[in-house]
Amino acid sequence: MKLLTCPLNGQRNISEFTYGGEYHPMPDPNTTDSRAWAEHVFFHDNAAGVVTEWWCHTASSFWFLAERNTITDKVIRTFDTSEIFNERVDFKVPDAAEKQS
Amino acid sequence: MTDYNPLLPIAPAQGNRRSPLYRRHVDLQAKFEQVGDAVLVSHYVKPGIEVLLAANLGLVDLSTMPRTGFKGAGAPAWAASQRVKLPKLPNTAVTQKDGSVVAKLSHQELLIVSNIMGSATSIDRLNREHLNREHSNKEHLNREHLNREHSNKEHLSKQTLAPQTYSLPRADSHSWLAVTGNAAAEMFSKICGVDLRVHKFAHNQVAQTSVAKINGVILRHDLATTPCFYILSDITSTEFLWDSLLDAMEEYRGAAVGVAAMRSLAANK
Amino acid sequence: MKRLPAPYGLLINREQPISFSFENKAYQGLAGDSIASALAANDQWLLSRSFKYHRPRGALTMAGQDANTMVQLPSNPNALADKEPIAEGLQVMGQNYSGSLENDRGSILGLFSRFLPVGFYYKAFFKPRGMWEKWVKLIRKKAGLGVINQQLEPEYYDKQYKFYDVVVVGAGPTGLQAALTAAVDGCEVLLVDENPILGGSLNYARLDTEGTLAKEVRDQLILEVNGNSNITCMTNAMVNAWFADNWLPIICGKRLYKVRSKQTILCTGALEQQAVFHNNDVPGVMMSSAAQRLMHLYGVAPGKTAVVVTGNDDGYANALDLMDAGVNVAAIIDLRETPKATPMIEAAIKRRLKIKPGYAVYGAQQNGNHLSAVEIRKVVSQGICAEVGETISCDLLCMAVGYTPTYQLACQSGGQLSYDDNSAMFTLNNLADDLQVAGSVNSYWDLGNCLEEGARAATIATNALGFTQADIPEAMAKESQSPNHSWPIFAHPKGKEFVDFDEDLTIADIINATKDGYEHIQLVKRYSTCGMGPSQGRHSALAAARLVAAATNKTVAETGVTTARPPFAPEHLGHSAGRSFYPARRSNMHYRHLEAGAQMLQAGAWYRPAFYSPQADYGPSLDSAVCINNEVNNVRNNVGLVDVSTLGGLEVRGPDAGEFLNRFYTFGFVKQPVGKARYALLTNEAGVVIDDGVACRFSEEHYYVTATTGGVDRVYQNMLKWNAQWRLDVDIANVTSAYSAVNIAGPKARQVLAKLCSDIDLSKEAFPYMGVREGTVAGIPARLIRVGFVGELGYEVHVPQQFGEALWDALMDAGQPEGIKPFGIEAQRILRLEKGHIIIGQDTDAMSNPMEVQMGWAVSRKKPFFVGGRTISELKKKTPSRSLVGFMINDTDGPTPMESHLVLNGEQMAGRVTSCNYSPTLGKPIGLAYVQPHSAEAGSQITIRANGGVLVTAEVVTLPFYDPTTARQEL
Amino acid sequence: MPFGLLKYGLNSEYPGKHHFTPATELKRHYDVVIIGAGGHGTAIAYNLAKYHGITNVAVLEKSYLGGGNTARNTAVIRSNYLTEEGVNFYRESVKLFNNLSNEFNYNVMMESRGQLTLAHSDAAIRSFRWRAEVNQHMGVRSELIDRQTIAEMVPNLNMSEDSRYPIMAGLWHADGATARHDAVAWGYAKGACDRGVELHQLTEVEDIEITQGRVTAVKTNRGRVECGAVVQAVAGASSVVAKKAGIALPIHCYPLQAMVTQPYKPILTPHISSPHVHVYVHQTSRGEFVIGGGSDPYPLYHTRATLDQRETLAAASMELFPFLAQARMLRQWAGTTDMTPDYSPIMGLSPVENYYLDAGWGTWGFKATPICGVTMAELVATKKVPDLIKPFELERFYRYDQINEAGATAASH
Repeated sequence: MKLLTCPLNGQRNISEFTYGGEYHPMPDPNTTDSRAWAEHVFFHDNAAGVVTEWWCHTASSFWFLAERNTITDKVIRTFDTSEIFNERVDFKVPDAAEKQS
Repeated sequence: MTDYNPLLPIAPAQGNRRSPLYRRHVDLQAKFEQVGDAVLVSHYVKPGIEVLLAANLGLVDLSTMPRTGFKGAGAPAWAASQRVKLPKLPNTAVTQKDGSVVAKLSHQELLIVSNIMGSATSIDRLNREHLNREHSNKEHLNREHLNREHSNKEHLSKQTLAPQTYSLPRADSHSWLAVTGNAAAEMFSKICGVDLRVHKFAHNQVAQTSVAKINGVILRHDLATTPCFYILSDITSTEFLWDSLLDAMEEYRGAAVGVAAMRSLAANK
Repeated sequence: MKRLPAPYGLLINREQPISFSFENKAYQGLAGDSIASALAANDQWLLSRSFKYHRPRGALTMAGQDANTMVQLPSNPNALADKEPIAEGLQVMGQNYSGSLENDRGSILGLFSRFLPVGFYYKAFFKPRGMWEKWVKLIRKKAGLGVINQQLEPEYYDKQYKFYDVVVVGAGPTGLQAALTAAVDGCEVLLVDENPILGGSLNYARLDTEGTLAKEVRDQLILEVNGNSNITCMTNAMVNAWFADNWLPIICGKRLYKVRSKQTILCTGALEQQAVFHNNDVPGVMMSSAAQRLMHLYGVAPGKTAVVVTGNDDGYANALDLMDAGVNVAAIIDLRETPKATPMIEAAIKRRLKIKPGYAVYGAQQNGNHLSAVEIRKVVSQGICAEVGETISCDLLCMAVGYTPTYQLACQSGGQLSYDDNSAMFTLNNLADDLQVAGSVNSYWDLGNCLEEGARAATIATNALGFTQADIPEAMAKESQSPNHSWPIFAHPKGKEFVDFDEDLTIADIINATKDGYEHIQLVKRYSTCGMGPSQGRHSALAAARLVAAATNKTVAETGVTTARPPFAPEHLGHSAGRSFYPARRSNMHYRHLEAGAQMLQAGAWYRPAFYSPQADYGPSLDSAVCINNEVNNVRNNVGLVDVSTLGGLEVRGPDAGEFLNRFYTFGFVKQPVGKARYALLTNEAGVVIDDGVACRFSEEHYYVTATTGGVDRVYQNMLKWNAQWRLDVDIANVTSAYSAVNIAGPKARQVLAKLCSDIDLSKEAFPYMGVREGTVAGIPARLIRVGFVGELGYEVHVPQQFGEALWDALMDAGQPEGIKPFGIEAQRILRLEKGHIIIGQDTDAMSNPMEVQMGWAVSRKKPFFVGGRTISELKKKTPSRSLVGFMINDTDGPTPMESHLVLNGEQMAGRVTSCNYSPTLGKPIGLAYVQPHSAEAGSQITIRANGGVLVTAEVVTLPFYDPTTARQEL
Repeated sequence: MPFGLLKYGLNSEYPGKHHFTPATELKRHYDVVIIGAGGHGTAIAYNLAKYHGITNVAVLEKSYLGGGNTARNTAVIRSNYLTEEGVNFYRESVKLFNNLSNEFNYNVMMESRGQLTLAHSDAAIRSFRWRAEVNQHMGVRSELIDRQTIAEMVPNLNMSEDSRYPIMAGLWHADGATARHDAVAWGYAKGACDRGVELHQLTEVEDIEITQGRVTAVKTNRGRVECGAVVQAVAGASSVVAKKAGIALPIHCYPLQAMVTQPYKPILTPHISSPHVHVYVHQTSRGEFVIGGGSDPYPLYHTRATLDQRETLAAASMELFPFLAQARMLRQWAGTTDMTPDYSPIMGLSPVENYYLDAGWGTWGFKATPICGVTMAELVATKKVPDLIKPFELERFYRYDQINEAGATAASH
């Protein structure tokens, strides 16, 4: 069984973790056009090669990110989410959104 | 609105607070005893041999004993301000003066369990301290809230007592079992994927992992020279875990024992 | 029972005879015997019948590497007779024959073999149309080997994790040396071998002309290994696969060990290969190593008169061993025209052994079911023999024509097996990290080389682990002499030269597969089933590759040798299954439900009361429908109590708590007043409804949010994942298990609660509908939520988990005068239906959006963002395709539709029923259904097809069915 | 002894003749290039040649004929799906399967032994009744059956009330079947090659040339080939190939594992499946038990086997048939599934002109092979999307329309 290194709990069998999907930045929900939004919601890069993805250590509910090669299943590295998400995210009300709803 | 702290144990006289394993113990003709505010199994039918059993492989239910948890950005600092000795690294623990054990589950989360004598006072103290803090904070905020509703402005300044510390109802969310004895690590290797052998998993080391397919926190906390592992896991699955452990223990002639046996082991230095 | 004198028979205990039976005939063997060795000692060589032609088969490898020895044991079909130990009273039977093992009527099929060409199934049996279904019935009768005992109660299988610095697989000379070197350098080493004793080939092979060296080396190495406390030895243990990151499943007894090694060294040795010639499968024809094992491990003489066919020195060593054991060696047939003179050959000459260089065994003859003679002929060119030859009588033919490496584990680690046509040697490349091969698996045969290889591999491992910083010696030079003969394959006009014993495949079958156009080695394998049998091509892959290469004018290297998937050896499913772990969650009131006669149902891992059947204990239980209706009526008229402890509970606390809920749920929460609850609907990014609950605001910065029993864990994980991105100042905790909860509902709920709750003003004014309070109930700290899921005055009471039973008792006790009764999930389903509340997962499906299920009101329009919000606004632009509505059936004579019955619009499917029950309160069937938008207005008639195709007309009505003015729940 | 076999016994020379195109050079131009010689690719070629007279066709396969998921699936054929679109589509496929051997003059060993899916919960019963109702309405043989009927149908099934998740009911699908998966691809390939289609194995498409939004050629490891149209039928690598044509797909590739035991005397007739314990079991006419279940927990293009899955499958199959403890597992393998958000395939037009998609085959590709051959060939030949596959077009995701088969695919394959 694969080993995965949780930034908090260290190296564990991969069965202790929950896969959380590909990491890709969310486009601005209030300005993105309909097709681009559909791609954000439904489509996947599904790359054959190194991808960045979400993982959660189930027992401690700790989320982190991993770089993994989807051809060899080799994990290049795992790291804390703060490396990418380092500040508070806020959404503002655009006129567009008002009209839509 | 009055506040009650769900973490304060009810006096055993009321007989309210019962371990999920209460019926299992009664079936095993357990002799109960009062330890501090908790009622728990002193021993089962053969008190004489329980120390020997426990030294080899014993299973003890400590679910009625005090334990608590705090998390949030402010938790470590607050606990320190309450004269709590903090572990440096996550997944390690420190034994306090009063015998209670403080484990760090993450940089912002603490798990605190009492000692088996039940003489640890700090848990009760911390719960009350935190309750008061939460209370005054709440009162203050509710006043603000009302003001805001009147003046119907969205963003009034909030002077909360930041950074935050939040309590966790560990005494109710998690059951607390102890596996004692020299065969403990070997037994665990049948139902847990983490290497808990004594030379690999130190006293006061913590592992958040899965045991018999349910999630739990394993804390090694020896009884003098006898290895001992606490398991804190989902309280609603306690009977399942208890049965799974006994099944895995059978091969090593392990058995359920009372807290008395633990104390004797803790005593012989 | 004849045995050779000690030291022959390493494994047997001559003092301990054991009786068993084979084919209902009594036999005696010795402790340590395998079934096959014990039978051989009794001169019983026939063990099984082959898969297709039912040919007689006997021991081939004596090492559990072939399917020839498959026998039927009670509750253990397809057992390998050369691996399974005998036991007192063990009853062994043959398999796959009609009549008797000696005279199998099925063997008649052999006569038709020429009518059963490769892939014959594809070529016939299907004309005229429909014929196949008839044929397949016959074929199924003939199918399979052993018989499964369907009454079997599985034995106690379990598992255990182990952790080592170095795991060495195979305890032959190389493995022993590797383990020693690693252990001396301080590693925790596990040395595993599938055999009962350490030593591997040292236990049976002849390495020198005197035949003493192997024993000396073995005794020395084993002495040191046993003396080293860093080494753990596991014998009778099979490393049955290699999985990512050196995760090794080891089967030993009834236990599966799951071993994590930091460094793995494979010293798995090599598998001897058969020569391919006419009747090469007759009992009495075996690998030279099999004969060696019989003599040295079991003290059994493999025959009286032997012929050895060889292409290497091992054949000569084998012949010398046979002579020493008193077996008459009639001749050594050496495929090589001019074998290079080696000490072993010179020794054979000195012993006056008859040697026939440049000869081949052209065919075997049998007397009854055993070998009686071989015909040998001069080899004129590759695979071609002279027209005439001579016949030598013998009852034993030993084959020593070469080996393939035991590559399986290495290849599972990603290694590639390649073959060099010139040297007839194999190599293994692209091995996984932290994995090495050493010894004959890596094509080293000389003992000295193997020992050095083992030490070298160990040093590489100890360096990698940081135990040493030694210089790694150069890899050994490849040996000049390969023991592999390049073409031990001789076609015969009568065929029956078996390439694959498991599947009864001959030379012609392989070649004809290529003639049919299946030229790629994988296609040959799949088309002919070569290598698909129980021994997974261990002895057929090389021969098949050689034949395909020749038939397609390629080299073996280009053709490639097929390698096997895990496991290495067929393994009982019981081993992989082990103990079954299905966690069970029980509410703190669980036993109170059982005592009250509850019928429990499963909700994920939870047990929940479906309904209570009070009479359950004495006399026949009431009909469930009656029980459920009584429970419903009692809630409507008096007061009922339901355990809702399984409901999810999440604490959301902190300055941004409201903001967080605003983003996560569809509704608005920032302005939710303290002391109030608000409905919380959850959609995913695709705008699909996935969960719901209520958010109770206990203070400015504290919400207690409920979630569905099945959904809460996923909801909690999603909350954390989103906030890992938003970084809001909020803390989220899953406290589901920390609270026991009940819903006390009914017109008399307040009356009952008031008796136990002195510190909360329960009056309508002070504690209105959708209010939340904290206080005590029966002295137990409690959170009270006034919700109306069942449509009556009701309070959810949440208390610390361990007080659940006490709370239940207190309320049941206090409510006695008011006639309080427990009610279960079934009654709750009806009550909520009467009230028109949907259940996520029952009334919604994987596509339901809020608009479809009339939840538009719960979707805030003023928020800049919430999960699923953007997609919902896209969905709003589309013309809706369906709508969830309430319906009522006024004609109560017809059948009551069931959940999932279809709504029809003429012949067209127009929707489906998601909930439907007879409503005791309204006295008619009511339900929820998806219908086409045009029939969604109240008053529309819809047609539902109920059981038996009966069409039922229903009227669409406005929800709720019951108490539209909500007077009762706001009482 | 069937007559069909006599010639093999009576001729002294083996009367075999090549079923497929012997290796030749690639031509400079083909009217149609089909990427992938699995069941789908060869079926499309076969239909183009036989029913549309289009024979200047090359089927390019990077490895060997039928070596991808065609070789790795567990050969289950069924049509008890949930949506109108799905049932229509698979129902037609099953019809075609029933006549395939005779259509080919090559036995694909179709065996209709039925499929029984087990319900262990109320929710499962609801969703099974839904499927049964929809199926019956559309002429597919599905019915909800009770415990007693199940016990009579499969006497050795563990019906114990005390098991952790007792069996409560079942969905019986009489049309459920299996076939020799390899033979399906071989039969199509043989029929296509007989009609002039070229099959090129060990020929990998490395790039796809597009000029003014129209596909014009493909570059392979054996040279460049111009083409009028391209069909990609490479389930398990759909995203990777489509990317070469600049097309993004809503697909995630997950390994799907299965295992097979040694042969035993037949004791199990229908195909048994339990979405709740995530396993399905059937016994082949060789006597082997084929055991499969859910996909791996995370995406991967590697087809390695894992111990976790083996443990899960073994434990689950023993929940249903405890005596399987004594059966020996012989082989464990994996395929790569194209999982789509709605568990339905992606077929038809693509953003690139004359570039056609046959993708998103998740765990339902084998059973759709014949109908894909018919419909995709019609599309390529007429440039009109057949009604049967219109619902499955890629564009549906841009319209936020989905055809949700989630409920009908779990561990039923």
